[in-house]
Amino acid sequence: MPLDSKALDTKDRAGILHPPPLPWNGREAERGDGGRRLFRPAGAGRLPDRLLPFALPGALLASWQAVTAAGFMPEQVLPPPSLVLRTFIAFLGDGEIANNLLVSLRRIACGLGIGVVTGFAFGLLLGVSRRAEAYLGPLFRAFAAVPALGWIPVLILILGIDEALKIVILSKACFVPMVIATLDAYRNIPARLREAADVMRLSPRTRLLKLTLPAMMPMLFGGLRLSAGQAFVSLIVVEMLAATEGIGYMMVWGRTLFQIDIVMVGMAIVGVTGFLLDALLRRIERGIGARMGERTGSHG
Amino acid sequence: MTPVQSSPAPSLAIENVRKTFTVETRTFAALDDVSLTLRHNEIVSILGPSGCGKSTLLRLVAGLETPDAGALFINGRRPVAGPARDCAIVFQDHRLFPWLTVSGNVDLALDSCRLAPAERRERVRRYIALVGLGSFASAYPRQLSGGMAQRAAIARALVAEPALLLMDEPFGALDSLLRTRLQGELLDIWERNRVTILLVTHDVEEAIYLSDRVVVMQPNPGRIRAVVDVGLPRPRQREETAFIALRKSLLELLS
Amino acid sequence: MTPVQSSPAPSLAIENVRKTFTVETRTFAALDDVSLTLRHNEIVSILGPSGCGKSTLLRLVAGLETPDAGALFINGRRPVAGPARDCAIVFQDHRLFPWLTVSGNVDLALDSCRLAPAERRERVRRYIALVGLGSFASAYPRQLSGGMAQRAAIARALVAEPALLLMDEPFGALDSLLRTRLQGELLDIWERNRVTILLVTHDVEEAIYLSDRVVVMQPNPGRIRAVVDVGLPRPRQREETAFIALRKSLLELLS
Amino acid sequence: MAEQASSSLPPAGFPRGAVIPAALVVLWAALTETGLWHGPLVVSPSQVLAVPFLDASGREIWAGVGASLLRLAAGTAIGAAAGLAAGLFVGMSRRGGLALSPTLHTLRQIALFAWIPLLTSWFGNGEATKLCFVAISTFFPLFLATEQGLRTVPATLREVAGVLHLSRRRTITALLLPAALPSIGVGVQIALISAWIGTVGAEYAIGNGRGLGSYIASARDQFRMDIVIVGVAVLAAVGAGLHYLSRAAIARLTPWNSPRSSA
Amino acid sequence: PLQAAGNPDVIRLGDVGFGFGTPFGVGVLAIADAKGFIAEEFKGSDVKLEWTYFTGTGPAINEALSNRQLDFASYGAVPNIIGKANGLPTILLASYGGTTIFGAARPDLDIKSIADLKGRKIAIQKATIIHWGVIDALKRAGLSERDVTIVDLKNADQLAALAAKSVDAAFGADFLLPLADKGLATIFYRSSTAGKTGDGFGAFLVTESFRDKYPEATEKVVRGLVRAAAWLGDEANREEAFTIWNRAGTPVETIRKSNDGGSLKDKYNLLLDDFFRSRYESAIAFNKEQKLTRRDVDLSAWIDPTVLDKALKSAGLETFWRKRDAQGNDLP
Ligand SMILES: Nc1ncnc2c1ncn2[C@@H]1O[C@H](COP(=O)(O)OP(=O)(O)OP(=O)(O)O)[C@@H](O)[C@H]1O
Ligand SMILES: Nc1ncnc2c1ncn2[C@@H]1O[C@H](COP(=O)(O)OP(=O)(O)OP(=O)(O)O)[C@@H](O)[C@H]1O
Ligand SMILES: [Mg+2]
Ligand SMILES: [Mg+2]
Repeated sequence: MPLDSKALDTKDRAGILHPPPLPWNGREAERGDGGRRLFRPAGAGRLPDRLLPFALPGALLASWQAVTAAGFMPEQVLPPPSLVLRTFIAFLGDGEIANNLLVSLRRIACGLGIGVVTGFAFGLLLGVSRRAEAYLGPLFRAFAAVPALGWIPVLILILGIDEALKIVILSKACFVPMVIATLDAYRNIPARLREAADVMRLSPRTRLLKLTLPAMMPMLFGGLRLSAGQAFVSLIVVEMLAATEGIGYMMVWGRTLFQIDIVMVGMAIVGVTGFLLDALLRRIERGIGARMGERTGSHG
Repeated sequence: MTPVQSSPAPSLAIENVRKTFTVETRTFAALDDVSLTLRHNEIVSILGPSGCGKSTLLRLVAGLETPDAGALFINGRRPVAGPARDCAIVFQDHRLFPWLTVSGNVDLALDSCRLAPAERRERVRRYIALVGLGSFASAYPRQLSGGMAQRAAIARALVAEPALLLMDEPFGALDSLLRTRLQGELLDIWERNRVTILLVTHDVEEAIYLSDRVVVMQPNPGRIRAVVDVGLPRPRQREETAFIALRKSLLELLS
Repeated sequence: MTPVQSSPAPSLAIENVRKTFTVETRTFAALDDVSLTLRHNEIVSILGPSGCGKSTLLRLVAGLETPDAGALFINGRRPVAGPARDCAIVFQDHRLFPWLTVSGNVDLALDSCRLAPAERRERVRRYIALVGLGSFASAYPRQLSGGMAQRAAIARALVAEPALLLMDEPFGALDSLLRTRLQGELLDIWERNRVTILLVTHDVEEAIYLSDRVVVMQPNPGRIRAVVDVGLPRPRQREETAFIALRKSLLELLS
Repeated sequence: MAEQASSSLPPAGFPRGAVIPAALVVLWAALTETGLWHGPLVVSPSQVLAVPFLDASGREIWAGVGASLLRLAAGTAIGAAAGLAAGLFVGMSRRGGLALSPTLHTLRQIALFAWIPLLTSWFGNGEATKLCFVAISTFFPLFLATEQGLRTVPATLREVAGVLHLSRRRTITALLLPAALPSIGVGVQIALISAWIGTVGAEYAIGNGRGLGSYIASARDQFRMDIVIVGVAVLAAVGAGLHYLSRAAIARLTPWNSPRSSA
Repeated sequence: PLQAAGNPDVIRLGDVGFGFGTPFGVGVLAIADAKGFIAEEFKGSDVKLEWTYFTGTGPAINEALSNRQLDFASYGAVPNIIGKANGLPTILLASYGGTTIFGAARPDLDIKSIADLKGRKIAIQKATIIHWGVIDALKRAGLSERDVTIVDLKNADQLAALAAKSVDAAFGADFLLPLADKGLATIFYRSSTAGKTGDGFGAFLVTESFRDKYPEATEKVVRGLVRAAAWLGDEANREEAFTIWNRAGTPVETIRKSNDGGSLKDKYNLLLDDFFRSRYESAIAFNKEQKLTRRDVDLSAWIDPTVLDKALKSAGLETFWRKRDAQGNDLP
């Protein structure tokens, strides 16, 4: 990136200063597209913005097709897109995907639910109480540093190889990012507003609902989305290591069978599912943001 | 003034307070040996150059800072930890919560009061109207002008009807008309609610018009240079000769 | 004043500008049909009640908002997109970057000027000293008092010596002594650098003391009620009868 | 307030964080040494302590940890630099963001370990795969955090940058990076843990070569619970160390974020 | 071309391995490595030998071959058929001998034979030769796959799952034996007692391109391997072989137990005879039946017996092993 280019022309600045998404974060955001319009370059003769997101995937797909068609790569290393698609359709047809996905999603839902709730509570505890942070903080960080992989040998002895193992490992995976995000979000609440709340002597409940939570929201949702991501990672790990069904298992199986098309189908499913999950969380985030505004707006 | 025997302890007592700050490696006294006593239902203004420690003094009273030396007493009780009850502050910057509307922000200050929901709504409405923001009750802080945000912050401080009101240049960003109106409203509230007010201002006229006593501070280190009794009967007239004379002598004290 | 033929286009031309905002579902005009022309090296003040659209007007000139109708021209050129060059603004809130010291913040404004490092350092030092923050050059914004932060913001706007200076209540949080001093400094700079100044204030005296013309605005919708020529020779005396008469008539216009 | 509570805590010098772990170890020792807790898989702390020094297989841990740390450093350097660059690019260039962001966000959703089968089939089971995997594991957290941080830069300050006509470089160094730094800080913490997990995970899953992951995997294969516990403990210790390091570095980088300093 | 007859700079050999730090193999190739049989063949030239022991087993070796990181490899039939079916250009040069498959059951259950597994949950690592061996054993005991629940677990997880009582039995190589010593399992099955056809099997193979480019080097490598196998076949070397294999981390005691009562010469018979072919045919059929491979593998085109024949001849070992018929009985 040309970080050192001298002065900005308006077009460049347009990019740098494109408006932030938070509803309360500043004047331009208010008008929806206004800020963008203000700084939007003329942009004639360039790829329309609407198509930009598809440019890169399109190019990748095209070169993938080209490389495989030309036979540069052996099929067991890079199967042609058509084969991946065929495998995908075949699996879709025989219910392989639906079954595996359902199993995986159920595990994620449980793990995410448990991990996020406990993680938030624990993070808040560490944030609010210095004493808790002093006693439990280091233990938590050590705990966080042991990946799902490390827990499997111990947990498998206690819990066996059934669902309980997977749920516990997934919960732990969601718990950790949630604690970190909660803690950091708590610490980043502006001191100015904290003082304002102090002098108003807000009750713990009001303080939580009106200051702590709203101020933490962006980072909290960052943490939530990270948790969902971590849940997926651990799901794959645990399904790869100790499972007989699920998308992760399907992918390891693809590797065992030396059929990269199955692996790729698995990756695509994991990717798309993750994307949808993330989109869902974003939507909830916006919804909560809006509702928070509404509620207080109609109040009083 | 309040008869002394009814509440023997002063509303606020500041005794030999000292507060130092460090910028880089340089340590200096923002406040040094400051003592001041406010009787109940008294209005005291603080005048002084920028950086002489006015806001710091208010923050100390509000319990947001701890003094390096000396002590502060509200109603004879030392504020043990953190902000005292029944004491509100208008900060120099408005500090509205960006995610709450004007009424949401004002409502917040009633959190520690036990009010019936209907009364609470009514109170919020009344104080928002008082500062002239009636039609902006459901606006978010970013949708307000500078003066409007300041007024919202004033409403937030007044709504809980505190016994001790700390105000840091509350009318600074307001036009003279509005300023005069709000000064009147403040005096009304003061008469009605028997509230003690400690007010920082840069406007000498405002200080004279509102207060029983005016404290003049000086910087480096922040100290009290003089405490001037206003002693004019209320309502005061800005064109009175006594008013103008006092204004002149205060301006001299300040330079 | 600047002879007209030397630069035929006015420094700033605002033509029939309209700006609306929506709060909840209510749409209202913050500015409606506002027209104003500033000659080169002219000082124009804007007076008006809180919420009448003064800051909005400045933001439009600075290119931070786009008008819903009408147009703005700086030196005859329409600001195409975003902020215009050679134009500085003092915001109503200080907007210092919290992670930079005072001198870091001031230095920032010299980014688009090509200056030798030594000269640049010297310039930053000079303007920080000008606003009386010499000993706080390496302090962070959170270590400043309200007035000090405002002064740092003024230094940031002045340091680049812009041709058009927009100031939104720059001296609002300052005590009268400092305010008077900085008004004097501003006039000095204005004489030296031939800068055009558009200034929002609530202080009628300040408006008269500084400006060639005073614009009085009214709210709902924000419009220009009157433009008053000051026409007093400089340096002006606040005690002059003409000054006091003007002050009186402006105050009447405002109410 | 929380700050006030700190005065009633044990003296500052006492490592309070060690209290609970120490208590747990004591309990573990008591249960195993007295034989109250026994079984073929139950080992005592003394057994575990002996592993890295007295046991021939156990001593492999030193080489393993060394190799893992080297791998971690190399992979993180690549991944973090790329993640930061991509995040900055996406966060600062609107069109760049449009072109790159959806793709990266979609790829980001591919759970880390899902890359392993693909990477091994592309790059084999050697160092290339592991480095690539560690790099991916740092790339995405840092990319996400940087982008997120840039999106939440206050609009008021963006306006200032606009009217000051800051150069691209200055806008980045004086506004965007510092404003995004708290978020990037969180990203770095997460990225480091993720990288460490990625490093050990890659070794564990791929198996070949030295490393803490292969060490644990081998121990498991041979049913050596004592060695497994040593491995997992080292895993945790290094992770905690990395976390402290990153936190300290971030605190140092954001002095304006420190609480109001009063002498 | 001219240099085709020359030697490559490096020859890369891969095998399945175990152990800490630098894993080591447990078959003929490991003996060839440890005793330097192949290196001897290249004495005087500056050919370097690179040995990799894969703890990731079958799939890992397939991947390494596909990435051209290996020239020779020795691994189980099931994964190597999977590789071939997916287009890996490999050539079978020799058998790698046999592997004993063990069955371990929870001690608290009454499992004494394969037949007792009916209705039980058993752990195996799927798509390995063990998988083949278990299905085969079930069939021979009159059970079908549907009579048991199969859980796909790796070695270490099998141990843990048994210990946690998540599964009733597990099948695997000799890594299961220490479990019995610790009292966590009882060994109820051992393929060597079930006749010759019960053991696992695999092959030593080379990439097509290597064989075509360096036919002489290929022959030398195979000769080294043959000499290693012959050395192993000498009962006098039995204990030394165990100590070599111990480098993979398996206690000598376990290795001894696992080879109890069997002759190493028979076990490590490298011939590509009818028995080998019938084993492979059976594995190919198994792979198709289990849907492990999508395409057919033509065994006769895959096997190249000429190199082994030449190597045996030049090593003077043509008669060391007896050819076997499809059932594993020695031919006259
Ligand atoms: N982003 C916005 N969204 C909605 N309304 C806005 C927005 N910005 C300004 N307004 C409204 O426009 C009107 C004019 O605001 P402006 O800030 O220009 O007032 P002002 O004259 O500067 O007042 P003050 O002296 O109090 O600073 C106000 O009613 C304000 O609520
Ligand atoms: N947190 C802090 N760290 C360091 N110095 C501080 C801090 N807070 C205030 N100061 C310093 O203390 C002195 C007094 O500040 P204070 O805010 O009380 O001034 P003030 O009288 O309110 O001025 P103004 O009228 O400009 O608001 C100033 O020099 C300021 O720089
Ligand atoms: Mg102040
Ligand atoms: Mg304004």
